[in-house]
Amino acid sequence: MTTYLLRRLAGAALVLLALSVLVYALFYVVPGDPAKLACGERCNPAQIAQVRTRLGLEEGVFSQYLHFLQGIFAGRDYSTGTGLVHCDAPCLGLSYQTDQQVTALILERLPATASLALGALVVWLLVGVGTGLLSALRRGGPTERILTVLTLAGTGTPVFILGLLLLMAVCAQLQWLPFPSYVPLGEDPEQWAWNMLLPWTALGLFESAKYARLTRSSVLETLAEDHIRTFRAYGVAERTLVTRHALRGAVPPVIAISAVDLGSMFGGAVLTESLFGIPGLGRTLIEGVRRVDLPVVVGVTLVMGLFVVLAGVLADLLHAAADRRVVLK
Amino acid sequence: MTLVTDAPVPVADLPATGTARQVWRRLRTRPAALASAAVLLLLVLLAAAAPLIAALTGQDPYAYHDDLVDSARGGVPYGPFGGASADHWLGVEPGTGRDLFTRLLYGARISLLVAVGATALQILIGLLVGLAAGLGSRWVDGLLGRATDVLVALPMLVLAIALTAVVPRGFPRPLLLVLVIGLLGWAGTSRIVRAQTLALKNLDFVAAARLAGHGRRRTARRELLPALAAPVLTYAAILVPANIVVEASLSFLGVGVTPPTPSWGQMLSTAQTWFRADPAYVLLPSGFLFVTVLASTVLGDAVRTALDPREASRLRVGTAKETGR
Amino acid sequence: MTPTADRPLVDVRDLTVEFDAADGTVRAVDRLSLTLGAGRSLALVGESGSGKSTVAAALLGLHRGTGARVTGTVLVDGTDPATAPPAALRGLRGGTAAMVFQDPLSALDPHLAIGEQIAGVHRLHHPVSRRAARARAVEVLGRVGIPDAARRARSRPHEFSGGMRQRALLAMALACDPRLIVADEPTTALDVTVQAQILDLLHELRHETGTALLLVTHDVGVAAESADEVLVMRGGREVERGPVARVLTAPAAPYTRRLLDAVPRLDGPARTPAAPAKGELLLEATGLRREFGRGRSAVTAVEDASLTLRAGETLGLVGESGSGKTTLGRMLVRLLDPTGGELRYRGTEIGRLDERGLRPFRRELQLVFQDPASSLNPRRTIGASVADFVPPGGSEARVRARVRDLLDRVGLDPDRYDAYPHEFSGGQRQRVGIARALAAEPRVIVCDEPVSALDVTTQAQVTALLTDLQAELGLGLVFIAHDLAVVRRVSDRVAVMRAGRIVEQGDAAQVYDAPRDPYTRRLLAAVPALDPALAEDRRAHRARHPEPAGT
Amino acid sequence: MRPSSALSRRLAVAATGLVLTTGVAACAGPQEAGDKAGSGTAAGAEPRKGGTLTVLNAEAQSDFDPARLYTSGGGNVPSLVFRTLTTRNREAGAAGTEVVPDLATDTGRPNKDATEWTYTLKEGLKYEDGTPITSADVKYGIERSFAAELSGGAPYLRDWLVGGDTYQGSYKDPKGLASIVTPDPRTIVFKLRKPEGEFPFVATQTQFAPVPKAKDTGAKYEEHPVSSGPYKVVANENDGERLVLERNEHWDPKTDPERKAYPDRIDVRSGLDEAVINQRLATSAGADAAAVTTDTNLGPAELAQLGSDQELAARVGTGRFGFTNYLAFNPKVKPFDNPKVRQAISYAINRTSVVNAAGGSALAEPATTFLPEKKAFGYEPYDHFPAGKTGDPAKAKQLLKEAGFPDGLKVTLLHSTAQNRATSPEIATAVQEALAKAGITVELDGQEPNSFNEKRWSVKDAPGFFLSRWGADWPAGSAFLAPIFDGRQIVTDGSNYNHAQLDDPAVNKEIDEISKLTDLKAAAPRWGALDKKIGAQALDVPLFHPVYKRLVGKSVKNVVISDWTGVLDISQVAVK
Repeated sequence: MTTYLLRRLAGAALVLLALSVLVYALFYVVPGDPAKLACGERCNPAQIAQVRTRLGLEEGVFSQYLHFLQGIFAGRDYSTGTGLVHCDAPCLGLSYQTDQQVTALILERLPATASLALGALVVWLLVGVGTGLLSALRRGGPTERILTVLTLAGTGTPVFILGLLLLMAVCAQLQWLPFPSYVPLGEDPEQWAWNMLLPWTALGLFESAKYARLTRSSVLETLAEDHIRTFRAYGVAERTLVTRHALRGAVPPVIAISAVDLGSMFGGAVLTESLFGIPGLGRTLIEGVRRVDLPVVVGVTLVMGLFVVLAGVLADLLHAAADRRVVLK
Repeated sequence: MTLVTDAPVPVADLPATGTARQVWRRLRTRPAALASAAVLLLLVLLAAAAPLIAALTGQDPYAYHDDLVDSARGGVPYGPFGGASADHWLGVEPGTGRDLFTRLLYGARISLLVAVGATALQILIGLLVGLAAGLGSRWVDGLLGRATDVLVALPMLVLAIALTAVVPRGFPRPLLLVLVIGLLGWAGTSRIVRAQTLALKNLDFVAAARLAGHGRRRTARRELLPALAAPVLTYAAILVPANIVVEASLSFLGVGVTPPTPSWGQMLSTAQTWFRADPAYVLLPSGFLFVTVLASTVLGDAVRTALDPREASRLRVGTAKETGR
Repeated sequence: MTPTADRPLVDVRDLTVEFDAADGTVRAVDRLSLTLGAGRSLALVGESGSGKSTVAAALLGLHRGTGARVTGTVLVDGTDPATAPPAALRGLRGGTAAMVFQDPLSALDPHLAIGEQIAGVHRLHHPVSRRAARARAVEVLGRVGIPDAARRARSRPHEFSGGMRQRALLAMALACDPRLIVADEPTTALDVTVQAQILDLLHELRHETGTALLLVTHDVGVAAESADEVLVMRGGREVERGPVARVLTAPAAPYTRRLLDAVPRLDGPARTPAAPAKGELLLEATGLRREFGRGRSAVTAVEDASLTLRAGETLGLVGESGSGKTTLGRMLVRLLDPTGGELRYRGTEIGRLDERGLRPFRRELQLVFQDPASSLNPRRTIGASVADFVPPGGSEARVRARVRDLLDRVGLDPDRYDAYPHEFSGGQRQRVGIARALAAEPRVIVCDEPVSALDVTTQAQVTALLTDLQAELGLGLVFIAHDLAVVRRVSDRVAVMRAGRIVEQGDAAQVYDAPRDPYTRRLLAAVPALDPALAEDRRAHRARHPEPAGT
Repeated sequence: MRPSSALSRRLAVAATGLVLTTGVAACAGPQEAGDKAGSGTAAGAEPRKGGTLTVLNAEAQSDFDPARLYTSGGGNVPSLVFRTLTTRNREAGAAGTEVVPDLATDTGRPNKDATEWTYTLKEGLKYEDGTPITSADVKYGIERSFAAELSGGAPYLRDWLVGGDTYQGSYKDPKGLASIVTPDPRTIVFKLRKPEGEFPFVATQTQFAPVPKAKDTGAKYEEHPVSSGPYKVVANENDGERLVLERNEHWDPKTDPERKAYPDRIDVRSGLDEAVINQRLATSAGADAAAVTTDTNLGPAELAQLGSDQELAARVGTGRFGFTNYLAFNPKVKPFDNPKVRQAISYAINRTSVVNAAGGSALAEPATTFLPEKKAFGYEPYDHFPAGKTGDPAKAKQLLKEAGFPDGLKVTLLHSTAQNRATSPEIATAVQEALAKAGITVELDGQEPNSFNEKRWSVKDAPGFFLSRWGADWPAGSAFLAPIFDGRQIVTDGSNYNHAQLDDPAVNKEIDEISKLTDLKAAAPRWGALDKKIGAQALDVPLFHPVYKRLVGKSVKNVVISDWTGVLDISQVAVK
């Protein structure tokens, strides 16, 4: 177990290092001059040069990268004009465009992304695993076919269409809910939940077809296993067989895929966040890319990498918990 | 290497058979599979014959018809059903009056091409990485696993924009999309291949191949690849429609195909706001996309069942790059 | 309805079971009738495909909903499992008749604690509290000889050994207080010593509770040990039926006789030993050792194994599962790297060569695998699989001719070159495996349990083939098996392995007739005898020298 | 003038990276004089104080420092917090293009040649903390806007003030700018390098808002800028995505006749999807009934819906901001050096298709002149190369033949991939289709916005043919024409907007002459005449002027849309 954790830790460090190098390298070729953008459209060359110096862009890429690493481990100081601000380690730098500390920016936006991701997780687990179970129980029948078509419709519709349809139906046409605007959980848990309901649904539905199919097939596969025959031969009812025994077979793959999806969602579900106005990391990332805001892009990418790795570890642990035969090493 | 990746994938239960004829015989008995195959075939044919059909119907997918749209009302087509008429069977595009039917067919060319091309690339990379991870040492395996993590976390948009900037002008945009989607979306495939390989390599017939004194590469090619075909092919059936949606999302983010070339994704992303004023404009590309998703899923399931009767119900689910959110 | 004295507990008349298969209908059971009185025991004996398990399943109505067509009547304690309403059927299953399955690992839910599984089943048939059910589970686990049952009840199946799992399955049956136990190959996956313990336990429990037993087995020896009556089946039909002593000692049907003749016996004909030390010294292993895993979790599979093999000689390697015999065998052909020790092939040290260095020797050291199904690539024709092993250099036509030749040599139709493995029976596939090994023109063949997956009649044919080939080609043969009788039939010399070590090694006659190591003696004593009377004696002997459960 | 704020339809972030302020020019669009102004919802009812006004926006107010904002007339939301020396007249229609006093008692007193402007502050002006506003604070506010930390504002101060070109800002150079003098706490004098008759327009920009030196926190000031206007910032979250303003008790309405400040509270929520904003305003349920947007126009799809819904149509405000979208030529690149080629393209263009691509006739008006159709700009109609409604391919072919391309021509058109209906693929495609009829094959070169802008704003790398757009920083001809056609404004190592790289001494001289006039009414016709004269050279092909149509919530009253901004003035809106 200790070996396992140590190995994953080393792996995580490697992943993050590789990611940051890769993003720096990619940015080297991305068009757009951050200094010009930060300066404004009608800047003269002298002003642009000043801004460039201020952002530290006149240095070579390599030395910029070293400073970035230094910030992560030791923190950095920045001038606001009127004074110095210390950006504590792990300092991901200062946004080129908004002068905000990237670490603070990410911390500010993480809760929204986490809210979205976790809630969507619940939806796809409920809807996906639920319909998967139902179609396993009713396999071959019309129920299964209808469910399959419905869940596939969710997957085959891009979220920017699906989400808008939901908004139009629920908020505009039926007016069951007001149009969602993000309310932080800490501010008002009830409002938070109501306002996140549609984004969760849209994203959850988009993902749930996968889980429905996964659950269905895992359940069917487990039902074909020998131990199910044992319990059938001892008079256990079919429904109990599914819920008590076969469902367990579906748990490990659902956990594994969920964890991976959840991890990658921490880089943000861009389209969902934009459509529902959720101030999350996905939008931050896209804005960063559009504004050639390297520190923001590197920061968000690293957070995403971290969560991908964490999700992997979490999945391993959950899998080991769900299936005692698994030994982590 | 992480166990996560092993969990969702079944240990290779070796299929009883794998001959093409038997697969076909099993497929033949499934009407849904046949219908799906027919639908997909029809789509491919329609896409391939798009220029011919355009010529036959006398409609150019790029020709503007300003007289068919109501300029004062945002360019909404005159008439019901998105301006459907004898000339324009499925109506015209708002704003431009371009013929929707031919645009959908031309769009199918790009969408299918990009999706299939990206899938091929994903499968190719996934196979190589998965095999290397499965057959290599623990060290290689761990390294490749981390590389997969990196790829999952790397934002597709960044790569798309960087690549756009690097490639020479005139580089075909569909190919660029294939590269972007393909280069970032192989994680799922490699995980499946790796898990299958790990399971397979301990099977006796793979060990037996060593006794013949042949090298590893030949063993991988002759013994492993055929056994990987079933899971990989069926996974591809899931990847193709997923990639169409990814293409749509990239279009929506502004890095799709270049106009005036249509693609389903490009059409969907411009159609987004139109579904009240001109529902046909949204429903048509959505419908085509949905039919493709449905047909390839059903066919994929059926092919897998046919290839691997014992593994019938096992579904491989993608953790491909998710940009569709 | 309670059965009366004249009304048997199980009454099967004209049972026919048919399945739909890819190529038409398969009739698995064909107009079979049988009866079994309360407290009596009946063994259904037959080779694979004889329909014996199908009959067992029919007793519990397990064909319902599977698409199988069941005709004829089955009455178990007056209930027809094929037509009973669901509630009655669930009562019958477990409550009246409890099934004990083969392969205890897969027959238990891997995710749930064993005690919990037993308690759950118990509660289905006895309206008691959870706590009481759990107590009952512990009680029956204790009864079947699980030490420290209260604690072990919380373990999951993978934490049990094979024998303990089989005991747990028996406990599950016991927990329901059934009137009939249907045991489908209950000991097939077990080692002989464990098999003997389980059979003894079954015997004991029946005597104690008066439960009837329907035993399904391919092993005549197991039937001899456990049943009052025997019903021999073949192709879904009854071949012969009668009291066990009569059928085994004086079989009426020719098939029964053939079956009995094919069973390897410890007292059967032994091989005449080859003239000692005549052939060339092929393999020489000294102090071979193999560990799996690293650090604290390392497990030593083989320890200090030394042996020699000469051309024209057969070395038998016996041991129970986990004894390290397969690991040793694979090291001998260098499919596994030895962790320590030396391995010389014709004088050259090959134990530490890498894959490239091994190339020149690969074809000369061949292995015949235990499972003929998994050792052939299901997606390639058998011809292609064999052709891979033909030394390179020849034209395609010549390779093909050579493969056809080999197929012919091992008794297969050369025209089936392009057939796929699944089109063959188990025995035929094993012949392909042998042809493949021969194709490489080897000097040494290690046969790893080459016949244990085969029916007895096939076993005899395959061992005969191997012996013939060896004599003809002057091969050095290592014959690995858990079945002492089979080994005795083919070996010149025998090595007995236990827990990774070779505990005894010597000429076959000496090892079998005058075993020096107590473990060898125990092994020999555990082999089922075909004579029910002898079986009774042996059982009594084992009862006086008990071995701890859980081994 | 800022060439556009990217109203990128979606994730929008500033394709152009504009530090643009919400609302302002970005969204602006003038309004046809009074006829529709205020016609919205609440026409009848008298506006009253109180309530919360919600603002639903796409773009976050990520910069809220008066030094960094680039606004036309002080911006919309920013103008609620920052008062400036002068401001725009908050009236509907043409009257709204005028400059009126704000902090100052008048719009500025020039010296004779308009190189020196003097302002006197009103009495009783206070910050949100009750401390008095002094002329030194205005001076400080301007000086800090020169600091590299606070870049982003308009270039006029830098270009016009004596010493402005070398000044490094108040942080590096605390001595300040000698060309801004504050003889007493209420007086401030600006000394310019050359005559600038339109200085009062520049004095509306947020750089002219007072900043108390003691409260200046540099780059962090934007988190809580000190208010001089009717509202103060009580919350600024997520990098300006959520902004909550409440009444500033120290603001004295008697000193500020322009801002009505009816609502008690203003809640700005940004980062929203444009389609969603419009649906919310259309649905107008709950808090959205008291909502407006300052940056989101109705798109064509929403417009198509309007026709059938009278109630909805009544809630649409229409306005026009001085914007022109055009095809730009770089005559340094062949074959665009040939005037006949440029003329041929001018004749070939199909403005109907282009207008449709821009959202139809309700959202765009075909343009044949560079100056938008507004009196303040001095608009003078002309159509030198009449292409009719759908183009004149025959005439174009003939010109091409004359130019030496009898077999047609193959050119490349640079455009942006941003979905802004201005420089976007739709427009480019419409151009491509129209030119094809005249035998001109157009290859499209769609570039990601940053790269598009870098190319079109570069002197060295600018392609020969591309889409561009231009909007005025204030409603006057100079703001519109000078940066585009003044040869001395060709910027070689920054952002160049003189795409044609026109350096015509006659044009330069005329620009100088008109700039001296402080009587703007006299100046306007001369700008119009200059436009017409330049237009004859076919240096660009004007395509269309965008029209802004925006929804307001059901209970929103007093919608005032001026010809200056083209959008409703948030300081006038009431929700009670």
